Amino acid sequence: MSRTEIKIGGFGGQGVILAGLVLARALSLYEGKQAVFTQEYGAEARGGSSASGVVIDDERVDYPYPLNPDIMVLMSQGAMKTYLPLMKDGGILIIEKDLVRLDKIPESVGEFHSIPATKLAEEVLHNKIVTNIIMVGFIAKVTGVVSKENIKRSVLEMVPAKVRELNDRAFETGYNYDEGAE
Amino acid sequence: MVTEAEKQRLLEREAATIPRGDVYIVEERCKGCGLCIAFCPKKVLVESDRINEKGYHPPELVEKPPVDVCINCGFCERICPDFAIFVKEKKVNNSEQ
Amino acid sequence: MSSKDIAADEFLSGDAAAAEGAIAVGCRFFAGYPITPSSEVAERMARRLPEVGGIFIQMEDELSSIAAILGGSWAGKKSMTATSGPGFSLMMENYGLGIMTETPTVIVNVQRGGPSTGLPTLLGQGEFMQARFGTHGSLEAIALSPESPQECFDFAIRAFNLAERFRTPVILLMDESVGHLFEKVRIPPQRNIEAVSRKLPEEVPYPPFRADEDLVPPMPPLGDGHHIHVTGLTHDDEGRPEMTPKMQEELMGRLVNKIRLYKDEIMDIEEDGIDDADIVVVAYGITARSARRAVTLAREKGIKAGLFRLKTVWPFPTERLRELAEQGKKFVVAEVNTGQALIMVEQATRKDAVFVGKYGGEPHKPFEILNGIEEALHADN
Amino acid sequence: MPIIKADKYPLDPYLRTERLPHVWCPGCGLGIVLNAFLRAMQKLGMDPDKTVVVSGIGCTGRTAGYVKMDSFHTTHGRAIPFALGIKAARPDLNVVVFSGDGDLFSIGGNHIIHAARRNIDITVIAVNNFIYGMTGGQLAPTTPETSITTTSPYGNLESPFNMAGLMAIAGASYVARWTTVHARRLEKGLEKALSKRGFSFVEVMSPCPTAFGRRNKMKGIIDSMMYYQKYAIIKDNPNPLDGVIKPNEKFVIGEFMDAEDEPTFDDKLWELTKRDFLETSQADRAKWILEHRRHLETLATLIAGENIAPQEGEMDE
Repeated sequence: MSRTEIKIGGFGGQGVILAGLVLARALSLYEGKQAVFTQEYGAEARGGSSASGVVIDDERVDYPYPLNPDIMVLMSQGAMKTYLPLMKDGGILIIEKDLVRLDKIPESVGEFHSIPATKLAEEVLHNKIVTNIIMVGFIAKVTGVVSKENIKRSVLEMVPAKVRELNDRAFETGYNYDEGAE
Repeated sequence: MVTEAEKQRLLEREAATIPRGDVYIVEERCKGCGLCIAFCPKKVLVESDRINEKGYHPPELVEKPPVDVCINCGFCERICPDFAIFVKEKKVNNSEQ
Repeated sequence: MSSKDIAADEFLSGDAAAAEGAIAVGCRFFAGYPITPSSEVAERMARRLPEVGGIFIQMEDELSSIAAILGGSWAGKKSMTATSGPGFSLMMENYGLGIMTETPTVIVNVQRGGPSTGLPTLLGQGEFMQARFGTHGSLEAIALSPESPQECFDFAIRAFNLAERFRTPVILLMDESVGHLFEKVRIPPQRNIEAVSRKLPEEVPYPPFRADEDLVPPMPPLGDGHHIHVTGLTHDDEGRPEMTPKMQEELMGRLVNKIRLYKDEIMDIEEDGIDDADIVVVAYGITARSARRAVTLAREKGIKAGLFRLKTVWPFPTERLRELAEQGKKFVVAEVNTGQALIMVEQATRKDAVFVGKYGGEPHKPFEILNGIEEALHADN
Repeated sequence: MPIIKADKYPLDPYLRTERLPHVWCPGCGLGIVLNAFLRAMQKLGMDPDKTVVVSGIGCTGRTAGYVKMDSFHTTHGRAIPFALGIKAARPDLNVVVFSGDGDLFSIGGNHIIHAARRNIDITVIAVNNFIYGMTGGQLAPTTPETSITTTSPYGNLESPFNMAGLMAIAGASYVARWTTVHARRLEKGLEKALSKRGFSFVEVMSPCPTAFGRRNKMKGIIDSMMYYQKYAIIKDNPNPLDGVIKPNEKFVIGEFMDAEDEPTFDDKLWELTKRDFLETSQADRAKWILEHRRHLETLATLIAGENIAPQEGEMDE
């Protein structure tokens, strides 16, 4: 695999930082890749814009920030406006179905996926905090950028013991989400 | 109750053991501030006419009678800012007084 | 077998990696004051130091943080503080005390945009010159500039080793981007970590500033009857203040030369594709990663460009750059400030360089440096 | 009976005698304070090899240069954090900070209140001479209102710090104020401060005939010293709030705080490095931390002025 870039954008509190971190960590520690995780955030601790970037390569990653993401994950309307224009032609676009309004999928998008991660977190898992892990499961499934086993290992190692089971279920919810069902 | 005789004996013993001191000085350290002279409770020190190598007048003992003597109270060595003056106890008995 | 006996891979930020490197080399005393973007160093130390028998103190400000680590170092502990721009400015006076009193210690500065409060959460590289000339008076500085969490770990170790070897404060000059990005860090088994410790005197009492032939004095420990006197005043080898031009010459001469004479041992430069290069890109820290990409892009376009990366920014590789200039190479300097390494490069090469600067906030996009390379290619000099 | 010439002084073993006479002016109280400190050390049998003296900058800051111990003459205002670093790293050493009012309470003001708050086990000897002496007699944070200094030529407009009160309130375990005239009590006070566990603070009011006295109606050395004899009132357990000093008015000296011994900041730092402490529950750690700071209770009784009279109930069997 040559250089691959992933961008996850949303607002503070959605957990986009942790989502990027678990992904990059899995790639780096368990998949034998070179992976860099970077983050962007506003001054506000909650509610401001927030984004994480993952750059993957077989060799040493030089420039560590996504320039033209191959995989774009958008979890807010603000992030959509900021980041969508940066996407690489033919890339994979993933959106939070209820939070991102997209009149028309740009023609340059190679593959499109959507998931109501927030609603699933609230209705299936009764805890909004795992929205990001649902998204991580979904990203793993639809992009195949990381194996299920390795990304799950990364998630479960990164969350506190007492919420491990919840995160496990959240991950499975995202991983097994059937886009066609709705 | 303490008898008069006992009282007398005690007073005599006390007189016999009033401490007496010898006064020493590391003269080149003296800056002639005069604190030892001013604060000596028995006023046994005066400024001398001599000057040390820094040009200060170190203290000397009062010589002219009637004068009190050093009682080794050690206040001069505590009030001296220059680690110059100090006292050492001298043992005396009544007959020497 | 304990985890210390085998190499371990961890996915760490540059800040966390710097803390782990310090712990690995034996740092057991940290005093600091929170400031973005260096706070993660302190946070990591706060959690980790007690686990390894070390002391962490959050001080009331940066003035006291550096004073405390100087005290900690004299008390025999390998000591460190970490800060960012404004805090680094506040530390400058006692950085000078550390130089003057030959106190081994490590100061981490995770640079952000400035001056003043500037861009607390965003990148800057504005302390290149401050790391060298920030405190008053004459001195030689040692400053290391990592480009990745792995290097934050490795350079923290090296910073301590240089500090202990030369009895001087060493600056680990990071930047926000390197401090905040996460990458795999290979932590070697403890036995593979080279840890240098200060020379100790063999006699008691030993004068605290009486140097050996290498110009570095053994450092007497406290509490052993050395009765050392340590002062920021110009002093003789016993530490006695002696404020004369003659003593100043003697003392400064030794303090400066103990670094200058070992410049080659200290300097660490990465030269990538320099030999056949027409254009040499000089960069450090995060900017070097943009520059590396730019050099690759230039090579793809048939331009012979190479990367000259300052892993140690101080001492500065003046002689080597002059040699490259004499071979006819042209220079591009990229950094996130208004031209600081630029001054040193132009002075070394005795010619104008193409400057690709940014005022701060974000690292260079590779194409920005590529443009600089193309500009240099077409320049006359 | 002549005065006997000597070439040695009883405290010489504690002094770098080759550096004497010291730089301080004739009649300066600093030598008296140093003398009292060394006597207190001697009395307590403190090992000079295990004692570290740290000073800042200024006249008092030169003290470190005269003691035959491990000694540090640091930067202006930073003696306290430097000393804190030493004590935290080497709790087995006695660490004494010897510095002036300007160094400790102006440029270093932030550090001393935090050191007191943390209750680090160091002793601070703060010499208060009302003035910046070494730089030529400028206004200090302790200069009494109306005093003439080179930077308050029309009389000081500012109120000075009540240093002793401030320290007691900030968290010091032991606080006393004496003057150079009260040399014996000073010596005793220093003995107590040096043997106290926790942050101990002794303010010593000391004359600066050269830079302060001369401009403020103290004609000479003796006058400058007599000021303290004339105006000082010794009180038992004074209220720390009563430590305010006004020009040419009576002021209080004595022990403003003498809290019970308890684990100090450095004790706590080292406790934290013990595996069993780290592995205990957060609730147990919290309990331990809280058990070991009763300073506020002592302070409350002092401020209420009830510390001398027995509390109700204590009288009963």
